[in-house]
Amino acid sequence: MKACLRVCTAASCRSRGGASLQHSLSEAVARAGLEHGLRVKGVGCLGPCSDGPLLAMDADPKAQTQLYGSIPVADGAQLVASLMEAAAQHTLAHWCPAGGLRIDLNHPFFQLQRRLVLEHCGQIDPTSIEEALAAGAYRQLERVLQNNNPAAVIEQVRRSGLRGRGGAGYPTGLKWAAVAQMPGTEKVVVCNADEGDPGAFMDRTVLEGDPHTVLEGMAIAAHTVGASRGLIYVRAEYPLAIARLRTAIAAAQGHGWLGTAIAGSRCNFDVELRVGAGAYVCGEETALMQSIEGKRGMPRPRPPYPAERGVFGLPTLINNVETFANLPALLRLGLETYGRGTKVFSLTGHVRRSGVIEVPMGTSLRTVVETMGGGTPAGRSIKAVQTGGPSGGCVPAHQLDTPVDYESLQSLGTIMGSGGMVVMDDTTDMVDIARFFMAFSREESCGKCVPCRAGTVQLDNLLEQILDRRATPEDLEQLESLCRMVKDTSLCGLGQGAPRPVLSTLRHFRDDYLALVPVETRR
Amino acid sequence: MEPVSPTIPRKQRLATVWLAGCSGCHMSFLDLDEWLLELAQQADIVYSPVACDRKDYPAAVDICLVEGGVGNTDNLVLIQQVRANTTVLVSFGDCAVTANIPGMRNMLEGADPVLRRAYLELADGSGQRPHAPGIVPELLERVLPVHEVVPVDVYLPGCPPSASRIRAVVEPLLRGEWPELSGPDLIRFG
Amino acid sequence: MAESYPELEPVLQRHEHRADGLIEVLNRAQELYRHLTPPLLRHIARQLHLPFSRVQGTASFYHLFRFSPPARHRCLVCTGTACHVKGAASLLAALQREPLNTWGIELGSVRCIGTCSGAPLVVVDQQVWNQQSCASVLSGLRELRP
Amino acid sequence: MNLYSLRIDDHDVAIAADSTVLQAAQEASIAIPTLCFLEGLSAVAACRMCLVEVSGNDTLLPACITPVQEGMQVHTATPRLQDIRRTLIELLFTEGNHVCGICVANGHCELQNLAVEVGMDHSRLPYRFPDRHVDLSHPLFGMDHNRCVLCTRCVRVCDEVEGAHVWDVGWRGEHCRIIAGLEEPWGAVEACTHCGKCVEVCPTGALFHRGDTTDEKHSDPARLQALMQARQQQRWNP
Repeated sequence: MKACLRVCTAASCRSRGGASLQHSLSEAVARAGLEHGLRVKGVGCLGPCSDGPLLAMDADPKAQTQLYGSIPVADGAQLVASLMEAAAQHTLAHWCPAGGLRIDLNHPFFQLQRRLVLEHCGQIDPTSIEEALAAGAYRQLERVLQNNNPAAVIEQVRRSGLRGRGGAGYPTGLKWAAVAQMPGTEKVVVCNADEGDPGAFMDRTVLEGDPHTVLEGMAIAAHTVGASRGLIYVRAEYPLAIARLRTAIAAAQGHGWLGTAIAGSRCNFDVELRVGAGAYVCGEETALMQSIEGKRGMPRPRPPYPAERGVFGLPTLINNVETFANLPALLRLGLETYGRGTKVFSLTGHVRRSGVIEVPMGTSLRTVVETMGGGTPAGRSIKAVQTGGPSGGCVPAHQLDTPVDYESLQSLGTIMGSGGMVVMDDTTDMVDIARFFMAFSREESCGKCVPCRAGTVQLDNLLEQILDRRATPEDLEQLESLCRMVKDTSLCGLGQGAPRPVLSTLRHFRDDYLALVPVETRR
Repeated sequence: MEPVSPTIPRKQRLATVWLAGCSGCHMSFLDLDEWLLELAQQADIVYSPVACDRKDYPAAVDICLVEGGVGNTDNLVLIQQVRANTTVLVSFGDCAVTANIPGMRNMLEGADPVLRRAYLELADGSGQRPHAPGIVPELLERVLPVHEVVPVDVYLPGCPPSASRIRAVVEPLLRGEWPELSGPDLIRFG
Repeated sequence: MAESYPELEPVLQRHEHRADGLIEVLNRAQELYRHLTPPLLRHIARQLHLPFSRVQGTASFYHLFRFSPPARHRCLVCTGTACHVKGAASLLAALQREPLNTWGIELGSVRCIGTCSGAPLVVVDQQVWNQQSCASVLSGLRELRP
Repeated sequence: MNLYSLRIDDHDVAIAADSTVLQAAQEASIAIPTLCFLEGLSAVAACRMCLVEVSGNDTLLPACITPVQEGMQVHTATPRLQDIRRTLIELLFTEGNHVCGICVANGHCELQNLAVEVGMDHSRLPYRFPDRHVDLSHPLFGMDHNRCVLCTRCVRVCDEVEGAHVWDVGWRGEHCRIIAGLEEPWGAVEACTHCGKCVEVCPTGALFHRGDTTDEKHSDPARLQALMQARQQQRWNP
């Protein structure tokens, strides 16, 4: 028998014992002398995190890949023995590890995905550049370097309609063109890996599962805009992603995919890692650049845009992890096949199957939440789906047929954001949710501009008052007008977005507020 | 709230109230000097610590100037009575409008720390907490500006508001008109 | 008297004693010395040629830098969105009522570590404990080395 | 010199192309309220008082850093802007402990003047009464954090003009405060040259001369402009 066991060792499964499972399986295989027939490797995210720890089995010859969840991690030897027995009796197709469960790969959770960014995530060993190379890593970079036609790359990115996946959704092609236009040879490419939205872990998944695709995207961008210096700013809360990136950067340097004269071309590009220190606002690009320069992460007004004056005063291209990870796929597939592209979401909250999925742009929320995620557990109904984190809003259940794209979500008073999607069932109090996000923004405000620093505090206090049933209808009016004021006057996206969870719940769930505010209140 | 009708020929019923404040606003009121005589012709002073000996707040008051923040249980009871029995409530001076100096005790967060600080920590020798239930009113946890307790109709800031500023408010009110307050002479704090 | 911090030299050199290395240096310093003391911050300021207030201002901006020594164990309740909708706020409140500090445990919170399928979760000494209740956290914490 | 012409409220203005909207407004004698801005220091656009509306642009722009453009139509005092400015001032008043009646800067305070200008006769938002401290460790000056509006003029003047960088902003969000040195008593910070520029530019009574009592602090930010002119252009106006 020849087979490979892929154990998910990304952060979620790791917290459920994924790494020890990998270890005990490898040990059992070695002790049984099966290394040549049975390979055990750790991989990035396999998808349905709620069923972790996850294990995938690719059995030769050409048997369908199987996925198993909830694997008891204690006894690798027993698992291997039962597997060998099943192989000997040719019952592998029906085998399932004792105590675990078999996950149907024909379920829409898998079938409705389109994996471009996550194509190799969960397939390859993210610590091995050889596996990444065998899966096609750096091939698009090589092609771009050989063709040496940056204008054509920009044109292709522009025509693909690719927009920034970090939240703001700025057209990537325009950004690249702006940096490419800047004179001079000293330019910087920055990868924003400061994924701070609570309930969002798409970028962590990419970095832990396939870091080379991000490095390749950055290098393609660097060649295209004429940059030689790369920086990845990653949040400190992601220790595994940091470790995987360090390994990947060193390996790419060793194999000549980063450094001087990449792939024999005249392109020089190297990447340096910068680790944050716990500041959500550093996901905002101007704050992030300040932080890279070793300063307080305080946003500054634009213009000048980073393309003109960014890190160290140099023209800077700044994109997020998922945006860079789109590049190799886009260039490999070409415009037509790439189509509208995809979006990676992390699906969590009151949903049966939570995890990371990648779906075609324009898939409806209902498809994602109900068909793929299986709806809410235990007979409750969905009340809302929250997208866009602390700068986003809630989509009510009756509008779940909305396609997931930038414009549709915006018209509902929320935003696509970076891709966190939190499902809320009918037990959820939307005022409590609004308060949760306002408390978050209050805590994460950098304190530079007055409306955000002082306004979020007043808004948070007002929401507390409402939740405590101490508010009057006038307080509700004040909440709404102060929300608009903070949104209109704050200096950066954090403050401008902070009122959105309140405004969106006021719009779609006003009854939740009114229930807490007595109609006839005399102070 | 409808403005006081200018057509009523009867004398206006005017009150002034002193809550948590230093009485400086009332001193400033007395600085109106000879205009006070004019005022007496246009209005009956029906309740005031400086111009009337009445102990209970009367009914049907047209205009009331409230000095001071709301800092203890007596203040709280009185301001509720004032609101219930007054047509135009004027928040009179910075303590009423912002809690101002009495409000500085709010930084200590609560009545108990304030009493401890005042009577024990800062006492020379043997300090003692005053205790006279039913005689000395209890402190509220925080001193609040009047408008955070009851609705206010006119704001007259200043520490204290000058006599001319007080007149600029009272005069139009007596005529049944709303005062127009703007500019440094009329609305500056401090 | 200037104290010496030889272990900090490699990271200072990697950043060529440039100001932009400040956060990297602070991260490393905290890793080495567990928290940031005034002498340590003065040393870093001098090495990077920065005013003291600039170093203090930057260090105090970021949540992860600390100016007092950590307790033996740290229990962080995740207060991200997914954990919140599954009751993180009441979990944190319940734990706050326990005398954890007398067990040598520092209680805190963290805003989402991105493994939301385990909500509500806590992070104890960098280990993630999934689907926790107050009772399960307490029983787990009792097992910790005192 | 390249000139742009623009319209601000009802005035046509022609001004050098590298000017800001605020400069253009000053040229036309239109007063846009400012607080963190001070001629002679870098502009940070943090207080948001100088936000203006520009025709064809949905977002409000801070006049202090927005460059003029040819044909720009600027509105500086629409009802929307007036309400925003009043709310900003209310946010500042309720955020600190601004007790004007006992303040050294009473009568000469930019915050107090702005409250009059925006028509704030009371705050619609509740006062927060934060617990803040007073630093009287310096032999010549004092710092009362209760009166600080975090405009950062002191930080900037000490860094950009004096070069001592005694001050910085510490912590974040609502916990932000101006710090000296390693958050030490001001008097213990050796970097301080005792020049007093921070006191001079402070818009409120937060930084003051130790001997001053109520109403006695008279700041003169214009002295900074004279100083900068002397330094940069070697021009004095004795």
